Amino acid sequence: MISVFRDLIRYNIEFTIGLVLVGLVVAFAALSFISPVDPSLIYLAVPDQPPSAQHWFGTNSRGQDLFWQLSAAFRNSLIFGLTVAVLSRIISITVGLAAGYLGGWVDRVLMFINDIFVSVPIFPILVLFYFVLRSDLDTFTLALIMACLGWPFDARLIRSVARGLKHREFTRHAVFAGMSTRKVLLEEHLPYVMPIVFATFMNNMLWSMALEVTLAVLGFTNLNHPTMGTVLYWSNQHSAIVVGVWWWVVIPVVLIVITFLGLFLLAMSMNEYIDPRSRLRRMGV
Amino acid sequence: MHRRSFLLAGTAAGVLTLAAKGLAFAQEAEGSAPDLAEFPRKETLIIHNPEGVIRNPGWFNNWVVGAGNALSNGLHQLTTDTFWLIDPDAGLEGASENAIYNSLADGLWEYNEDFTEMTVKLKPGIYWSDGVEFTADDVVFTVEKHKATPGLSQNGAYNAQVETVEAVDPYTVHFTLKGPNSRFHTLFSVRWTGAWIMPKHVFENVEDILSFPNDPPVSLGPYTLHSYDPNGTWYIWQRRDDWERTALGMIGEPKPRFIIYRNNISPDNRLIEMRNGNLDMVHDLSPEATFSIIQQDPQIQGWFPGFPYAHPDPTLVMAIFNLQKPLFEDKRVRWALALMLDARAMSMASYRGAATLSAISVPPTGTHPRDFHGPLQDFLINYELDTGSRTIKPYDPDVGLQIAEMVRGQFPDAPTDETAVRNAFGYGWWKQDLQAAEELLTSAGFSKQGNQWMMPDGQPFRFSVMVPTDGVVNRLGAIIAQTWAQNGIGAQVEAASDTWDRQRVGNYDVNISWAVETWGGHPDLSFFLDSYHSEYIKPLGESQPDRNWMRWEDPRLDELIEKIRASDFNDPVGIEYGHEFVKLHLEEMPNIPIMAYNVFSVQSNRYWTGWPNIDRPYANPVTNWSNGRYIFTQITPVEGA
Amino acid sequence: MTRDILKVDGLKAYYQMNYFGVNREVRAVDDITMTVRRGEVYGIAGESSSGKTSFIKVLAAAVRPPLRVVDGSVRFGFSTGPIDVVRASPRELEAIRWMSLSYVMQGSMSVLNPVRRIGKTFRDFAQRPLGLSGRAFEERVVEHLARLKLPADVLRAYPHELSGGMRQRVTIGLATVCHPEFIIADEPTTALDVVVQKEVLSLIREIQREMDSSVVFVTHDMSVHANIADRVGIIYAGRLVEEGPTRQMFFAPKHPYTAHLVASLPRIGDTTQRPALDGRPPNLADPPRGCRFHPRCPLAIDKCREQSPPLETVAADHRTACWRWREVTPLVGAISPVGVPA
Amino acid sequence: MRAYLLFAGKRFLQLLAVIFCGISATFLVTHLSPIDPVEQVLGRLSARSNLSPDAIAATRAALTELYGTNQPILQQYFNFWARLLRGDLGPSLLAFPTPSMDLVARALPWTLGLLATSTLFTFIVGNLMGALAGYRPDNPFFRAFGLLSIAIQPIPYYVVAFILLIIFGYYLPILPTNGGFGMDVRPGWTPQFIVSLLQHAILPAASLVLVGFGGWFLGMRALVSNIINDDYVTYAELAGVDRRTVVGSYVIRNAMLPQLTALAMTLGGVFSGTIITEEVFNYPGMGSLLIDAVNYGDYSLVLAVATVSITAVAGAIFIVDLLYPLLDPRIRAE
Repeated sequence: MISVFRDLIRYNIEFTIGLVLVGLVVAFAALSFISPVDPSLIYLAVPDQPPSAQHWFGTNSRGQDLFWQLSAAFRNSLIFGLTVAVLSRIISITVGLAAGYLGGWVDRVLMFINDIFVSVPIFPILVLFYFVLRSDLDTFTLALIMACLGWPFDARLIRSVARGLKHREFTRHAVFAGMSTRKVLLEEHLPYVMPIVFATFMNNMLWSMALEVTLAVLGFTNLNHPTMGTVLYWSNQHSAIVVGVWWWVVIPVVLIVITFLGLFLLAMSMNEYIDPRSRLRRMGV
Repeated sequence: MHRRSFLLAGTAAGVLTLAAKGLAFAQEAEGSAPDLAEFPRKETLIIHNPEGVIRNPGWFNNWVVGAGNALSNGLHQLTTDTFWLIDPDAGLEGASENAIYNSLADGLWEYNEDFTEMTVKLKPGIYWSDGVEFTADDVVFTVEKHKATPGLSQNGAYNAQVETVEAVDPYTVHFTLKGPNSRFHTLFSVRWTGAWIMPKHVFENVEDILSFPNDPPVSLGPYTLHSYDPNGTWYIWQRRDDWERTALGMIGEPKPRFIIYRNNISPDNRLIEMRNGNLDMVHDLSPEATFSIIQQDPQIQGWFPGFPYAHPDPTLVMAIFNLQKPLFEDKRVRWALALMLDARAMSMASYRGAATLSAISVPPTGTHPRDFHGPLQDFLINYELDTGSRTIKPYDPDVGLQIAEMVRGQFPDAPTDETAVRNAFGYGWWKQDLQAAEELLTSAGFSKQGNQWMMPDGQPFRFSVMVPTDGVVNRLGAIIAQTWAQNGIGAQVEAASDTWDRQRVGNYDVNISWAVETWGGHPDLSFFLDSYHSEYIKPLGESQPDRNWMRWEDPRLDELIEKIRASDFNDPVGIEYGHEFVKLHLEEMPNIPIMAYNVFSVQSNRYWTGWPNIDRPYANPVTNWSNGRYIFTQITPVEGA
Repeated sequence: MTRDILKVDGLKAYYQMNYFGVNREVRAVDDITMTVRRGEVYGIAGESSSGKTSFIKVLAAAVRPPLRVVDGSVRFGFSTGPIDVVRASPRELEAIRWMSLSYVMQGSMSVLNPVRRIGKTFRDFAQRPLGLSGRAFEERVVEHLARLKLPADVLRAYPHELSGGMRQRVTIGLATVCHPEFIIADEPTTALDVVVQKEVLSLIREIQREMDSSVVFVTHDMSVHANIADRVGIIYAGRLVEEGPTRQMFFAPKHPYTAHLVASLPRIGDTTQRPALDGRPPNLADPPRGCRFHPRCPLAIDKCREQSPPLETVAADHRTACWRWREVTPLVGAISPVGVPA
Repeated sequence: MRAYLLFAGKRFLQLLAVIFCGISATFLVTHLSPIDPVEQVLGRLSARSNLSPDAIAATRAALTELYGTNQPILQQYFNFWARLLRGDLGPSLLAFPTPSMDLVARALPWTLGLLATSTLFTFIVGNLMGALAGYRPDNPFFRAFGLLSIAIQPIPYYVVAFILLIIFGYYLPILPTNGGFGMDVRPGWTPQFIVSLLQHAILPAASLVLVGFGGWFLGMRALVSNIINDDYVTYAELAGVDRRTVVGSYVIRNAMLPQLTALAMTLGGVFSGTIITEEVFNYPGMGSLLIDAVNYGDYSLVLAVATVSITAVAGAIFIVDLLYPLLDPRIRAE
């Protein structure tokens, strides 16, 4: 995996750019840990101040310093994305490897379920959960729900790889050597699917964070929990653009675009890496 | 290749035909939409209806409960009518008395001495838009049809209150009630939806009223339906040629020949559309939006000529304690929480200073300052509170003036004249007095560990503050919770989209909402007070009828309510009872009254002028629930516009 | 009209890659000069990545970046007129493709469009050059397939519905249906089992005789050359190291590398252990100075390390590029290791 | 052919399973909801008039009877299926007594129109351009295009739509940002109406296209840049096979296959994107309908929207799945 990253950084400019962008955002979000202000408090600063030396990103109509507000918001969003990604990875890797390796009826059943999940439009379902849970739909519950919806594509992908691996020499050896299925999957196959897992991880974060933004802007999440989405929600509530508090919309949007672009580049270049032909084309020979 | 594109084309065709079918559907939905050229601006008034998309635009039968969301698309303002209307503001000089208009009725209600019968005289010469005369038979039909049909809006009301109703003669209706009820007439006194009278000659032939769309509606008002959007985003109404033959017409000529109600306009778009001259009346904007549009366009006005612009609605925003939770059973605790709050912070946070504060449980709006806030000012100034270790005078009569000073920097047009300030910013509120609060809590057996207050049972004093997901009330709740939290109370703000349901079943600790709503123009408090009677109180989990959300129970309160019930609506003693109520409330502090629900409704003088405002408060400018219909008789087109 | 149909002169074709500053140049074909005569089958042998595939790519005018021809010429003397495919315009190439110059590509499995019926593929490939329409074309193809012992209904089949052998015959059919003057066959028999191999080889031979076309036949498998080629050229590290009539190449190789290739052929009744050629072919990005074979050559001397040997004629039709070709003797049947420097 | 029918049959069973599970789950979830439609309606009624408490009590009794919300849930579930099979999902509560299905039927064409046109457009154009870009990797125009789509593609639907809304709604108000057609035209196949219809569709469609396009473009470009190195393509080119045939029947034809699968797999997401976009631009489709239904606690409408969405998406995927074997003989053979 490490060597993979080295190659990518050496030969793949997109990956490098992605790394830089994501790095920037992560660093920015990390600042929130040393934030001098509690992002949940309002009217601590003079409202509607444009960006200045004192308030780098200005202040919003709720009297919050946007720099620290956004820093916290992005931390929360990233954490959210990570949570969903990790949880759904667990599902998709288990399902993918199991289906691919065991094959037979296990595979058929799993993939059948998989197809059901694939063909369900997720946004209405999420709205539905909100409709029922309302205020009980806190961030973690949401993450959990999304994790349960966000695994099928990647499970399918991992399965196809696992299938390939199944017929490789080392698998047979491992099996003859009397390795348990679990062992085979974890110790022999996992390393091979790691790059895919990484790529899908990024994609999954893109997906879940995008949905979070949407739900939040519609007011369907915990609004007192600063995230990319809730920041935009409040700026809409205060009609920020029309009253000329443009920085309250423009800055978050720019940051959001940076985040998503970065993640996407990472995922994309990793995908390319996984496909050997395009990799070779890049590295020559 | 070609096979694929063929297949895709196939699907495309399929879908498009589907879409076409849908449009055909929309078409069938009778959309003879207007060509705006037909509507010269100086004859056309364009009003913003705060609703979203109206999902059953072709539904005009507003007697069915929950019938569609077309509640303020002009239908009830322009085509329906009932006996009286009580104005939330002062009402028109001459046309109304005590803000009471006789609309279909020719005079006030006449009760017998024990309030078990009510007689109503009707104005002769009122005609439905299809030329049929309006008579007592329509009233009798309406009441009886409602009693017989569950699912009609007043079915419950009539069944609960009306024994019999008969038409003494074409212009006289006589009600026999099931019990004494001195406020029965209020059922026919409009707030938003009143007991509208049905056109007998139309509805008597209808098989199932609950599924009868009533399109186009036969109108009892001066306007009839011209056309509407099959997708439910606008309605156009046209003045009747015989508008004089309607109750409103008898009060004055409605000037606009056409009135367009437009809904589903996002807050941002409202501002843009009004600036572009495509809206004359906007129901509400965010405070920020109001400030910026008034800056950008001198023709646009609010209720006050300068800051704070917004119109104080006759609803009183308050922190409602859930009195059935042990957390708040001790009134000293409730008072302590009140004294911890900082009126200035609340005003700034919620309304950027544009709030009209009220320390008492009567909204500082309409004619109430005249009847309550003014007269009670001295009482409040001298009001004494025993903190357990000393007595203090918690009231600060000048907080309004202080806020006016604070905002004058940003808004030079804020008033300076004292009475003007009091009317705009309120007559005063409680001083933030943390020390007194601590004393009260301590005397209530609370103790402070570090910066956290502990209840007598040793548990930390924690609760959630429920607020809606947006708007000024949300902002207010946020700052309230924050202030309490900063003073050692474990208060957590909780933005919920279903606050209304949850306050109904008592699923909250503290709820920022309003448990007080009044006529606004009339001193009678029965509007909300009658429902405070203990006979209606339900246990937590069960649905509490409006509006005693805190489930406040007190024998003195019941006594007072019964006295009010026994007195006539217009009996001046009502004001005294009102004062009694205010004092009782202060003693108990079952909820913390904070400010009027100020609505930033603005009007443009670009094409029409003569809007109501603080100097000429003849009507409430909000476009949905108020009696805005009288505005149409007062405005005039702007020359040369 | 001369007896040579193809003259390759000082041909240099390099892979030139530039990836974010990383510049690399792989000399896949480095100064090759040779000729192919009318009606002959010229075999090209060499280990994988010796550059032989790149070489014939150039011959087939299939040069695609990053491969570039940096120098030299590849002149065909077709009946329709001479042409240098290195410099010819795309239009000129169009004109000769398939009509005069056709190509049997490596790997029959993958050269056929998996989602296209064989018949359509034939139409795509041959209709234009043959200039025949519908019916006539149909007959022509069917008749040609018959010659390849293929039933007419393969035309309605998809590649995956055919066996490996059939598919290979189809590709050969594709390459030969227009009776081209010159056929380039790249490993047409690899990955076929021996029986099918034989079939295919004789098939190519047959067709070549019937149509009196010339064939350049590439394979690393010397035994195949033994069966089919008139002359054989050996490519090592991008260079033609030896070329000559098949018999001579087998029985009197004049280049140690050839000797080894030949030696590596199994022979019935022969049980002697042969010294395997140790080392790997040089990295063409920076080939060794002097003779490119010297690192692996048992006969290598200092001279070999300094100067690269030219191709010199050692017998009629027989050229080799080795300073010590006289010392080279067939390894076959050798008892004692030979060529130990005195 | 038999193989194909078998395949189709299997897929169809899957379709039914998806629909059944999806809808049942939806039903369960909605009915676990604490929201009582009667209270919803009462709330709206009493909030807007001064009904006396006993009047409210009487009304509640009447409505509970009317809405049949007092039945046991299993009972309601069976009734629900019974009604569903008759295409009736009960009266909407936010537009009582209009049947929920009428509302959905009114909204669906808008969504489908938007969804279908934008998806087809992005899919066809995106793939075509992607193919050309992959076929001509050095063409500067396509390179620029690649970068552009890389930059836009990852941005969430909502944000893209939101950006468009701000630009064209406020800074550069040249396009309608609200509703399905102008209020000054009458619906019908008149030119003015169609023009207005298209104008109002531009921004919603644009936001969908902007986001959707990149995926197809990049995916196709990658696929093609691999496929052009496949032997059968090189070979065809060597044989001087006509360019258009090579690009069409050899390159794109083969690259289409994975893309078609991708289409099937992304339809659900695209649908979500569509309803999000509708919400942003107040487009009179399923999206805004769903949001309203949620905000009004109108669960029969929520149920109707969800049901139709699930069925529609599953159906679309089913159709795409059926197309696949027609394009790939290898599947057909199996």
